[in-house]
Amino acid sequence: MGSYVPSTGTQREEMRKAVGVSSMRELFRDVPEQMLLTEPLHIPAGMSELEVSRTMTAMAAENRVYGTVLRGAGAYDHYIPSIVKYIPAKEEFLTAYTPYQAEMSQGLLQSIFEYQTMICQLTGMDVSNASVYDGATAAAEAAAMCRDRKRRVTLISGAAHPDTINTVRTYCYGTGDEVRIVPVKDGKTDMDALGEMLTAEVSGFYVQQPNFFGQLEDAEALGALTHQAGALYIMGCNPIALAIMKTPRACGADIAVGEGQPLGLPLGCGGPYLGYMASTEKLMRKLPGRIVGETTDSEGRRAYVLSLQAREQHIRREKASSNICSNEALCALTAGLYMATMGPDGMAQAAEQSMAKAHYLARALCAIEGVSLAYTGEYFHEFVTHMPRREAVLSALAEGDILGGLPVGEDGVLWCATEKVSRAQLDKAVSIVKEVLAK
Amino acid sequence: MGSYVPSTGTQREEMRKAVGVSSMRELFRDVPEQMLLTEPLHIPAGMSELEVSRTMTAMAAENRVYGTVLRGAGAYDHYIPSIVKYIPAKEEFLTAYTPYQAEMSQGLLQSIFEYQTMICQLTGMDVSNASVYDGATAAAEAAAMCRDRKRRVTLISGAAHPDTINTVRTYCYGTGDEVRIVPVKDGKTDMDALGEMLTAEVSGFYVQQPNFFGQLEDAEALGALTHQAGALYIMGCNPIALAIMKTPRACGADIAVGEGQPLGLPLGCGGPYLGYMASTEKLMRKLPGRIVGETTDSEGRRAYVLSLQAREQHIRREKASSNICSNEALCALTAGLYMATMGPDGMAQAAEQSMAKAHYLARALCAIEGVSLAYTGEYFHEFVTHMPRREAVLSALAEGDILGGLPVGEDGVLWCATEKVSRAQLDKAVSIVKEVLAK
Amino acid sequence: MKLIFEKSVPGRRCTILPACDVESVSLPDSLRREEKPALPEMSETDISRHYTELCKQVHGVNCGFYPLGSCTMKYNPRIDEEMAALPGFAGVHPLSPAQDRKGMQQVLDTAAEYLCQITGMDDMTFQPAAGAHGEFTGVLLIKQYHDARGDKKRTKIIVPDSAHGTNPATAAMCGFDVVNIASGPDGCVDLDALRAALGEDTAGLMLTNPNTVGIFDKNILEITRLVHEAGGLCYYDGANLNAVMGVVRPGDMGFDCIHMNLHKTFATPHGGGGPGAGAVGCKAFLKEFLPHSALAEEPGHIQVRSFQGNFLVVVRALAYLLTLGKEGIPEAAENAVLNANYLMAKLRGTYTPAYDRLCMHEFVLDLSDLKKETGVSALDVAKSLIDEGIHPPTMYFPLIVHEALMLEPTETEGIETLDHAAEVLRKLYHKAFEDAASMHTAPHNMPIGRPDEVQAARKPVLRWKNT
Amino acid sequence: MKLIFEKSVPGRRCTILPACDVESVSLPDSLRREEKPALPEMSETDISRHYTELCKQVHGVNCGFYPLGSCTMKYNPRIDEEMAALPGFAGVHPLSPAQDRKGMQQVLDTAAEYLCQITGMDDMTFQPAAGAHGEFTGVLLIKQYHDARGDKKRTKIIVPDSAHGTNPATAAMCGFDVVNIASGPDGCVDLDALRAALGEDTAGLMLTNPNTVGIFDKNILEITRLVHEAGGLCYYDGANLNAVMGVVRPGDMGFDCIHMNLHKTFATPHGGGGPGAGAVGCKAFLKEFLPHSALAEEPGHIQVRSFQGNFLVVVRALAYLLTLGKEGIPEAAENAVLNANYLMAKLRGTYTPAYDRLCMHEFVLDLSDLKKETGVSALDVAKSLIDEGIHPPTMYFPLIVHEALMLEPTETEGIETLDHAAEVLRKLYHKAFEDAASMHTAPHNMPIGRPDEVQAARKPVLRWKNT
Repeated sequence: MGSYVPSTGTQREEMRKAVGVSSMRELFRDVPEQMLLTEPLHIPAGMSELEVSRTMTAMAAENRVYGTVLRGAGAYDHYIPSIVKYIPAKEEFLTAYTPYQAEMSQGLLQSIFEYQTMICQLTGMDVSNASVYDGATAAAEAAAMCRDRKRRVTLISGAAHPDTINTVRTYCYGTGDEVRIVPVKDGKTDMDALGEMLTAEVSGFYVQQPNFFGQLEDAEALGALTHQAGALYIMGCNPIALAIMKTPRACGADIAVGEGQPLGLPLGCGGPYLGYMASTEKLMRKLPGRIVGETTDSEGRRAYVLSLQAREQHIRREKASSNICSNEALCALTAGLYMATMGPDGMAQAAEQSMAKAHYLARALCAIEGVSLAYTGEYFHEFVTHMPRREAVLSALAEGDILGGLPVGEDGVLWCATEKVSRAQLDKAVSIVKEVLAK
Repeated sequence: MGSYVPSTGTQREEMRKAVGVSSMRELFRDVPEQMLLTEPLHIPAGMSELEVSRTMTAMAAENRVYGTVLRGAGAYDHYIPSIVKYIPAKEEFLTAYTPYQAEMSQGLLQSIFEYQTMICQLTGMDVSNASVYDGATAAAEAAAMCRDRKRRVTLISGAAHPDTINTVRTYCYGTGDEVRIVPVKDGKTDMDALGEMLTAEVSGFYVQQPNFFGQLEDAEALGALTHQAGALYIMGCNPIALAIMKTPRACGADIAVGEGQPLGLPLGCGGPYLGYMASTEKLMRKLPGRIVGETTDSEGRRAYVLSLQAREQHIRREKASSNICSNEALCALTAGLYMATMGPDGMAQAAEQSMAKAHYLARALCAIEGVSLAYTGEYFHEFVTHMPRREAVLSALAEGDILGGLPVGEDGVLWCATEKVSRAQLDKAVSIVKEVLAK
Repeated sequence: MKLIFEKSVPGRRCTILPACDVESVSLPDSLRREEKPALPEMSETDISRHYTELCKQVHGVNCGFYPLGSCTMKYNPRIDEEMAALPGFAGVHPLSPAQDRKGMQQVLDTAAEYLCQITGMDDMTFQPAAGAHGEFTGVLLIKQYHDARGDKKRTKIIVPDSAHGTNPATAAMCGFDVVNIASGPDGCVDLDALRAALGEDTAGLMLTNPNTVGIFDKNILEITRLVHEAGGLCYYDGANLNAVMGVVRPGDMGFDCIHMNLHKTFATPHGGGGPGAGAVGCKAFLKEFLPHSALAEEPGHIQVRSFQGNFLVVVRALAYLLTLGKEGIPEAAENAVLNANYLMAKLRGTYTPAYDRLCMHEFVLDLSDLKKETGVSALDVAKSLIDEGIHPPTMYFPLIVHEALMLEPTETEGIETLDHAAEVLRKLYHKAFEDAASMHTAPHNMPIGRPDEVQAARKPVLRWKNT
Repeated sequence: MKLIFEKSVPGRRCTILPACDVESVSLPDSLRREEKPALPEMSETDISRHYTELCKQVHGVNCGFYPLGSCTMKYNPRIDEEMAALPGFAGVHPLSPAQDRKGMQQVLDTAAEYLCQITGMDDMTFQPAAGAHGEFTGVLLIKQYHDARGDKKRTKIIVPDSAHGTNPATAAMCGFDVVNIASGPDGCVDLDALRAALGEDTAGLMLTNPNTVGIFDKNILEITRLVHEAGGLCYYDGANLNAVMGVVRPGDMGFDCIHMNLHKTFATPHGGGGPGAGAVGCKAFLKEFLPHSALAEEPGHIQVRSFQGNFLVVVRALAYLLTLGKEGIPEAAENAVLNANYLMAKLRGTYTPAYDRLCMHEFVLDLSDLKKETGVSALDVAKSLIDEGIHPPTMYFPLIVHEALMLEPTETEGIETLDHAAEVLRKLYHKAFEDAASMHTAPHNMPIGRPDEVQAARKPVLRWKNT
């Protein structure tokens, strides 16, 4: 019933005549007769907008939105400023295609150039691309950047996000390259094991900071070790943490990547998210995907264009380093907008408060009999506890409108806190846990 | 804590020096010392955006949003197309002032010109203004338009909305004019009584169509009677009904007014709403408020301006017919957008379905023992029933996520149905009523 | 650009509603309209593009500088919009049972409490839909007060000649005769003129303070004392409250009632002309005269519109009030005054302030000399600003200043914006001597040049017709 | 216009977060960054105006005509945005327990079911984030299939020379050698060339049908039969699915797997380059090779990104699918084809179609003659369109046509838009003979003229630096 075709019956007739076909079906005369569908698709009849709204709203109501979210594990519930929700919905930004025509797209191009600059400021790196799909694919693309003819093995920390490990493995399966997982010791990358695994065939090593268990890695030492072996060093960093945390550049990273979702994107059942990628100037021409560059027009006015396209698939075809074409431009615009709205101080506030609240929660939970931290290292806004009666605890929290941490391992729970959670909400969560465990 | 002042401390110092005052307080040196506040306001400290969001969201959660609304009585729950919600939120439209500077406001002016035209199409009248506050003030302003030196008495049907009656009464209290209420008979304006009340001092008569009880008045006959007495005839019409109902013009109205809320505006706890006003060409220069007119610029290009300003308060001051200045421009834009999105057929569909559903509901309710229609006349999408155990019935409906009709009189309930309510929702409401009354 | 009607195509439509799921019912023939209304027939693509095109021909304060004097065009925060769109506010029927509207009452009560604190009043109504509507309500309080006391002789309202046009118009709508009194040379109330106007027939005084030339009337306590002494009441036109909120309170100046433009002082958007909200506050002795809603509450009160006013505008204003709080409110006022004085300081030496002294939140330039010397009028300068992307100031108001341009930058502008505006204005000043001709026909870079307003008024075309 | 960094003022800020309500904790010095990142410091007014200014320099399909060939720029409905913003979708954690995500599963299952019906496939994944990502996933299905059978000799993927650049790039990313085969004079697959390329080393074929010149390859059943006979699999590049959805199904053409660009065919917005969604469908025998998510499901599968893909894009696509339904889907395809043929018919006689015959949803013009006669290139015509408010067609693609302009109007354009575009294009054709010079430097009315791309590539400036 619904239709976005503006032409009326009369107009279609007029057009059909101008084209010179006797029916709409004749337009498909090139299609072999036996392939044409002879009966309607087995899907329901179209709906009016009111019905679509009813149907989809009913589906959304089958999902549960928690008042308090204490789960992270790759998707983080930070506060999104109102203006950050509003601006990317402007239909100029929303409904444009990739800015191939610079003259008609300066606004988009400039927004990406600004995003690239902010990613550089945040990571300390020299160059950023215009985004890739998410943090996991950013890691996989970074691993590909490191490989050369001789060095084909990628090392990845076992303390990275499982989705990241699996994605890197999949990309390497594609090219036929090998991935080796560096073991984890007390919740962090096993430095000794890494040292042994850094052979001459290793092209790069990827570590996540903070890692999947929330632990802060000794990133500088890992980097030094990697470089000693002649391999490149890739860090996957939480961008909120970067507001206060040592930059990947300062830790020696050659490539910095990460999941940009915390920068103003909603949880959204997992996507769209945003992969950010930045590198040293040396690796600039190996960066995959779109990059916006500044130049001038014939009158000397500052202008922005899609640059360094010689690397890309539409020019290089099978010789391109990546096939990426569409990226997450609107998410990059959103992330840039988020960073501008928060500013350096607001970002630091978000980071510090997330960290403070996670530590508050950890202390309070660990004061309960039977609950203790699984690892001893420094952590940012996530941590793992041993948790007796885990299922009962998480169910009780859910009843209290709280999404508890993610079950990991045999008796572990991976908790997360952000600036969005108030002390009162944390106290409530703790008292629920206490109550369950007191039973 | 929250602030929208961009100046930093350093900048304020710089500005203060340029101005040549020694402190911020010195800026207020004209204010007599004893009046200056010496302690902070007794209101809470400012909040960050996150806290404001939390606080206001908590207040909103104290209101109840019903899945099914069967109450109208001046505020109608029609379906609002998605694009109608989106476009008026564009900050160009949203944050502009009255379009005094035509060259910088053609978009706004054109949108109002289009709205005026649509109101004329809908009502059959010659001219529309750019809106007044709501339906009740539109009625009051219309009554004022009718008065001249000799004719100072306004008649208003007792079957009009009580808020309208009270507002007209208040405006007349202001000018010292008299209002007389025409009695109601079987839910409609008492034609005989009207005939008697139409004396030589009567300036105008206002009738609401459909009236407060949902009944359709014999509007043509009322108009003829009014005109016979030399008075002007004002009709207050539901704009959705007008998609299918005889126009005020065809009923002989000199002025057509009404509440524009059904044209795409949310219930919103009662406002902002929209008063529309249209009249015959003869009364054009008596129409209050802004009116947009078409003209040309020096190059002959079509242009729109605020026109006929000689009637308005900023020119006429105490001789102006109304003091209205700000109106409901954005609501007028929304209403125009709604009418364009629905189109003539969509508007008719909304009207016909609302009517059909109200009749379906009425039939089903009246099939229940003890429930019957209070009035016998034709009705559009509202009707009054006698309802035993009224409070129990409405409570049971509320428990079922249904806002039942409005209690009126001793045992009456004023019901309303719109196209937004499905048959299943109506059936559920009826079965709840049945169940309560069966007990 | 084309009108929406000129883009309409017979038979084209959006598909918004489903087929009817109950038996259809027809209006009797005598009540049916003969032909369907000639509304536009559009696809959603058409609609989207049409309104996007329109919106590109509009300048809002969130898009650029808008120093429109007396209109307090401050930045309209996004969070306020988000809050007003919450289903718990936007989706609630005004006549749902009170227990279903507790949040609505909280909003109204909280906003009333804060605004009473800010104005020094004791009670507040949010029923008036706009500033002028608030004036109407406020003056009706005065009328009811005298009427209730049986004091029938008070038929006059005093209004300074510098007042907004709404003041005298309002007094007239309330059945009062208007007594205009001339301003003194400093733009303030001439006490002698006031004394001369006061008498047994004085119902009240309507006053803006700071006044419309941007000056705080030092004699305010004397003024209100004189009015009260004569048995009248004092009405405060809150249009300029942004200059003094949190610094000094109208209630402490001696005013008995006040309206506020929530859409100016409290940052709710103007929407191209409305909706606004004209909250009215009063001292305790006037409380009984505040308007009520016929259906929702007890009868016997005045009522100025349906239900309880432009509620969603109050939501926005409350979000703003919560944000600023006790420190933010005076901070806003101080910076509004600082910004106005800074901009005036930057222009002094080029332009002539109508009153060359410290101003409050706005100031008036007098361009008579420039006009005499170059022929370039205040209008020409205003129209030339349009080409520079700056919304013109208020022109030719107040009436007591000739060739007036009235600038109100508000506190939400940064120094860069003020510096830029000053630079542009100075540039135009010099251009007036060099190329007056091009300024007479400005603007040049907009979709239209100056429209012919005389033609518009003489041969009114107020609607599109299919020709 | 200024960069956001050039508008930054030290110390300026928005007030988004409250003070911390728990004890603060510090990072150990060894982990702290030395100085804070040099991000912009802005007020909300600054931010609002900056992005509004930016947005005025962007052209989206909802704002105007965008006939960008191979990109299917159809109108993006507003209701789809409203549905994607519902808290029940936007506010849900991807790793919340399955019973809390039943609605999410319903969306994925329903969309999968409908898309399987439309494509003739048996199963579907929504993990790929974009078209090229879908190709990658699809070709990995082929790779896994051969690997699982121990068939190690299949190292080659056949790709026509008219293919999108992503096809060969994808094959390479999956470790295959690319065999390019030349197209026939009609732009279709040359069956002899295909036969010559096929062999024991053939892993599969990647094909778009209709192809990139907008023609449906009549021999499609023979093509897929030949590939299957040689032991390879057939991959359908769904970029052009809009031409045939509901009319003919890739599954019935003999394809084994397919990707779809939900952000083209199913009306989800492109967002200036993304996010898209590249759903991949396959026949039942490939189902076991579809990607999974490491955390959410059983391990041992490939995974192409985190979680379950760009879910909110799938929400939009499902809203669109529900709207169109079984009649609307073929109606869209038919009208896309009708519009393309109509526009081509309007241009024939002025411009030269590269293939002068009935086209599908897009067509290619060959401007070689115009260039020879006037010096005006496809690029010049494209850039001149910008000044007319029309987004240029795809230029210089496919590579097999010289001076190519590839136009795809889509079904959401009305005849008025097509007539207007044809008129503009004809006008430009004639202008090429009269004023070629001005076309060489077009556009003239935009914020910038043609940018120097060579300089951009030679001396890359990829970020702002405070100088």
